[in-house]
Amino acid sequence: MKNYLNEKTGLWSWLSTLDHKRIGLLYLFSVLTFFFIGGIFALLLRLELFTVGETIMGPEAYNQIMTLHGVMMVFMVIIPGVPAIFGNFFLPLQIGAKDVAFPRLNLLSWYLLMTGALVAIVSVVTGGVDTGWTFYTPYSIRTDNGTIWVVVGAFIMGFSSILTGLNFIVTVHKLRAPGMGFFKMPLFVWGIYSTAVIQVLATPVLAITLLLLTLERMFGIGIFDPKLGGDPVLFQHFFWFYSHPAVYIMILPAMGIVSELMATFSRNNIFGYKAIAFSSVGIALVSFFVWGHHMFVSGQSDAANFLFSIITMLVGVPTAIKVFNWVSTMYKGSLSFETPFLYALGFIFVFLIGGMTGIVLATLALDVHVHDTYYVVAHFHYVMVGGTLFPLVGAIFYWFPKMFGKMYSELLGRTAFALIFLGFNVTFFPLFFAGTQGMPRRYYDYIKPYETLNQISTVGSWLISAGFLLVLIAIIHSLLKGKKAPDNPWDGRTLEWQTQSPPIHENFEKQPEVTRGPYER
Amino acid sequence: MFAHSCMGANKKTGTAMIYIFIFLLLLPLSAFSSAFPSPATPISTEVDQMYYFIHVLSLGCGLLIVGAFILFAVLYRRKNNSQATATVHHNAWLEWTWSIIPFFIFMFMFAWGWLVYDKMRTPYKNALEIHVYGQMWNWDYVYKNGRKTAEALYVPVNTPVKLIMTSRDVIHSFYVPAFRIKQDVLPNRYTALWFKATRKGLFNIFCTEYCGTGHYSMLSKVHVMSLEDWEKWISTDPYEGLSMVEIGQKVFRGRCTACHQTTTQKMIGPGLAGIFGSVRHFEEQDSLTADENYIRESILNPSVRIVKDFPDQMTPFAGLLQEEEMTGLVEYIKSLKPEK
Amino acid sequence: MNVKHHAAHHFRDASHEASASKLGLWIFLCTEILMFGGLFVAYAIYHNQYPEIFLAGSKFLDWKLGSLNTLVLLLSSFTMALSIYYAQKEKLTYSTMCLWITFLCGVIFMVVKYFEYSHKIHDGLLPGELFSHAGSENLGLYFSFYFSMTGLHGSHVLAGLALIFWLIIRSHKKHFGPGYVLPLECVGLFWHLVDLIWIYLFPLLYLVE
Amino acid sequence: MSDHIVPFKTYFNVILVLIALTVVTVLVSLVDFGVFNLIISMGIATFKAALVLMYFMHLKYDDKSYLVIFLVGVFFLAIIFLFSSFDIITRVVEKSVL
Repeated sequence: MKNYLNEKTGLWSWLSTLDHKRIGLLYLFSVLTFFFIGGIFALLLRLELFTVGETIMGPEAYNQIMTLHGVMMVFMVIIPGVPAIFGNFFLPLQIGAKDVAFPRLNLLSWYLLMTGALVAIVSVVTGGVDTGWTFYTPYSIRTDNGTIWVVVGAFIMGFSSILTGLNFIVTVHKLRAPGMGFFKMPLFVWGIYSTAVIQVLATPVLAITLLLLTLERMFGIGIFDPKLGGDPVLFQHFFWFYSHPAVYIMILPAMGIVSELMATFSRNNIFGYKAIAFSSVGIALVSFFVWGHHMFVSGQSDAANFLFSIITMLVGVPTAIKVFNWVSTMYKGSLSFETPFLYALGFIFVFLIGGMTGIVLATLALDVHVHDTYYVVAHFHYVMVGGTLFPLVGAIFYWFPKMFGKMYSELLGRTAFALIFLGFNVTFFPLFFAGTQGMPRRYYDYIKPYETLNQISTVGSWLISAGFLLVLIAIIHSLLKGKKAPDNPWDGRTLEWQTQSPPIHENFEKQPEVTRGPYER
Repeated sequence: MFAHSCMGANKKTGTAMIYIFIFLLLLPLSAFSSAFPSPATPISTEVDQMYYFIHVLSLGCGLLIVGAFILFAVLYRRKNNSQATATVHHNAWLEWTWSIIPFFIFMFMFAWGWLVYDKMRTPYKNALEIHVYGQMWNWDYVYKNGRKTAEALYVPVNTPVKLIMTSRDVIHSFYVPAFRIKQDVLPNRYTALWFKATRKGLFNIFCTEYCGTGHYSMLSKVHVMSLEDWEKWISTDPYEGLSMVEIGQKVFRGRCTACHQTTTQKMIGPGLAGIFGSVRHFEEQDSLTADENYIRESILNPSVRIVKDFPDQMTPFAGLLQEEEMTGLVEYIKSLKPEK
Repeated sequence: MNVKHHAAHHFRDASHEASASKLGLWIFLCTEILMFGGLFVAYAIYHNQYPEIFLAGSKFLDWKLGSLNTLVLLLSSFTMALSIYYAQKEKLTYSTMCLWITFLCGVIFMVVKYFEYSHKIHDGLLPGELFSHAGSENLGLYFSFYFSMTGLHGSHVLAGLALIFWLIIRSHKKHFGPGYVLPLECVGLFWHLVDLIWIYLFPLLYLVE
Repeated sequence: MSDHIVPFKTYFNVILVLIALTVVTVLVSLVDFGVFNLIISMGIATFKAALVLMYFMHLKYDDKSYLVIFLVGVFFLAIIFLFSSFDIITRVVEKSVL
């Protein structure tokens, strides 16, 4: 049976494809590879922190691995992550289009990501980089190692994100199926659309900041270097103007996936469709006004702290609305606990803890105590690993039948989830207490009182990596030996379930007509 | 139909999931009490009260929401394939309530946070002003009467203190967990911190802004003592009646332990035992035996000669050490012998 | 003769493709504005903090060359717009000629920039710590802004020239006509934006009071 | 859209006005109005930019959403500038006491 996978074969057909579905799989392959490399770095870090004093490596090696873990996970895994893999694959399918608006631009975005990643990885052999993924000046100007490679790498990867965002905005505006108004679009498309708006508006400022940092390192232009009159806090303003909206680039598409999973596995129309749609856009817009909460103790004025703290509290409200609506979707539903749904429930539990600790960090007096401690590390892993990776893995299992035409094994899927969920909480929950006790982050070594908490956390990191390994095994197992998947295994209501799995190159035999809401039964 | 065949597995996994969630809910309760270093300033107790409030409130709301979805998970398990599902999918009243309530909770938290923060940031009148200098990987302190110290920040109890801080190279951050205060220390600029210690004792100082290889070892202590002891300490010459080697040891313990050990074991910098008289090999220059001038020069201006396979990371101490301290250090390093 | 352009397979027709491409291009222009804007914001902040450095620095700039460059770029914008006008009127030779004039103006702009840069490098008016001009205290900060802003702008002018040259080739092959001017419009929009940025750069850098 | 043809005369008038305004900008800069200099030169530059946008870039004749996209970009620039300079202006400058 002809479909987009067996239509053309050979490496060149993949490397020069213009089909949004194949580009989605190219991203899936590269993002998962970067994820596992980043994960190994995380394991090394946790291993080093197992005991006081030197365990397996020296301070320079630890700082470089800490930076690489940060750079790879942020710029190569979670920012491209859900928008590039599932946005590329399922945005056209869910709005009934044949392809994204600019297919060539789409392929260019993938090559930009890979070039940027390659350039960033070259830094390992040219002296390594140990500035942390935030590149704060003047330290990032002072060290004479490979930092410039990572900065240029991130600069290139930024354009991959801009072009993907641009592509998706035009696709949503111009290529929707006839009859699909804005309020008949699935919530995943709303999530991808509001993420694209952030990608387009925030990433250029990162581009100029990293360009200035490169010029700073090459010619010492002194815009961010205090020795020449520059202001390092201004670098932080520019950096966080991008990096806070960037965390919403990471979470909004994942929230879109959770809306899909909730609706499909509760066999229920989503509760409060408009509320969820408007909160996605609301979060996207308010996220541009809150970056200062990363700089409460960085020498920012108290008046600016007042302003940023109050606006950050506003961002919490739409997030809370979404969680309440998801839980209400389960009310009077008919719930079946396949693996994707477990990831959605796991997301809600973990994101609740992440969200509430976020409120703690937005409160001025509390942030002074826990800023740059392990409380923050635990917080952002709860909202990034829990908030983005759980739905990403959930989406891999949810859309696996549609993408590859094969079913995964439910047993492997569920055990992998249990391992990941347990391992995640055992790894990161103790770190909240290390943080409130005052253990600073990015520390190669710590004083005795923090030892037991770190040991529990390291044991947890072995559990969670076993879980993610099991996910990989589940994927490979079902790619090879999976049973033939029906076109609509979960009785989903959105358009992608109405075409064959895996879909043909043109996605739909005939252009679908949209007459009802995305999740109406 | 595929969905039907996995019906059996549904019940077992549904209940298994519930046990996992409940276990994880008990996790926070168990380790709640030992959450904070015991408070040592009036502000700390206020900050702790706020912590307990927000964490208990979050736990309450968390239990409500997680409880709700566990309840739904149990009640609305899929029993058969044609189960009727909800007809109501929108309730404006409900949407408003769960927008307004979080809004007010968050605004309340913001207001409370701002009030305590404002109290934290308003300067005490006639506070004892002390200068704090951060440099790559140690802190040192200068008092108004010119008294310099590096091994600890000596502070009288129950007296307001104002720290005026600046950095000699990159951004550091002065953090005393017991006082719940933190402030970045920026080059070319002064930032300030205020506290009034109400308990005597030694409290850790950490650097919390990443500043390079020795970021983790940039530790120091706040030594809170009674007013009389402090007055006696501030007026006495720190090195009175000490031999040259003892002076050197005092200076070493204040400034050099971040990177150097007194054994032969390498840390960030080389171990200093048995250095004096040994032959040192350098990246560029030809090697020489370590004598007093070499030790003096590599303390005052280390980047002149870099020992093979060591990074050029040591910050110069030129202008920071008095003559007495300098000679003391040299004597102390000469006295370090490798353990047999 | 109305040249037939077939729209890509996933668009309904040529006008659907045109509106999608223009929407995409305007979003790209918005990102360009945000990127240049970052530099303008940094300029504004440092101008307020160190007005004397910026005043002294701008004295070294030759405002006559600056205004010549502004006129050259305005003219190139004019001829770019005309090339679309003539293509729509099906006067294809005029359209190609206008493209050549736009290209030439762009080259003149870059040549003037080359002279300005070599003059400054020769005088030691370099950015940041490289500043080594005798007889004046460190104006490195001003020249960091001068070189980064005009450098980034110059790189965009070069990119514009390459695109215009590609248009000239296609114009010679008679690809454009009343029914199809999309590439002309898209490159035109980009070129006008480059001119727009110079309109702001000129007073900010050259005519500082 | 490509069907709307802007008459040659309009283009010609626009380029004349632009050149005239450039000359005015240069002349204004020679006279010292103090702080007004910046406001005047930015005002003229914005007017010239508006001319290029409206006529050369066809914003006057095209779909208004393009104008909205352009203004959103400028709006977020203003946000960076306002919030960052608000922080810089309201900073309390500490002094050394030694």
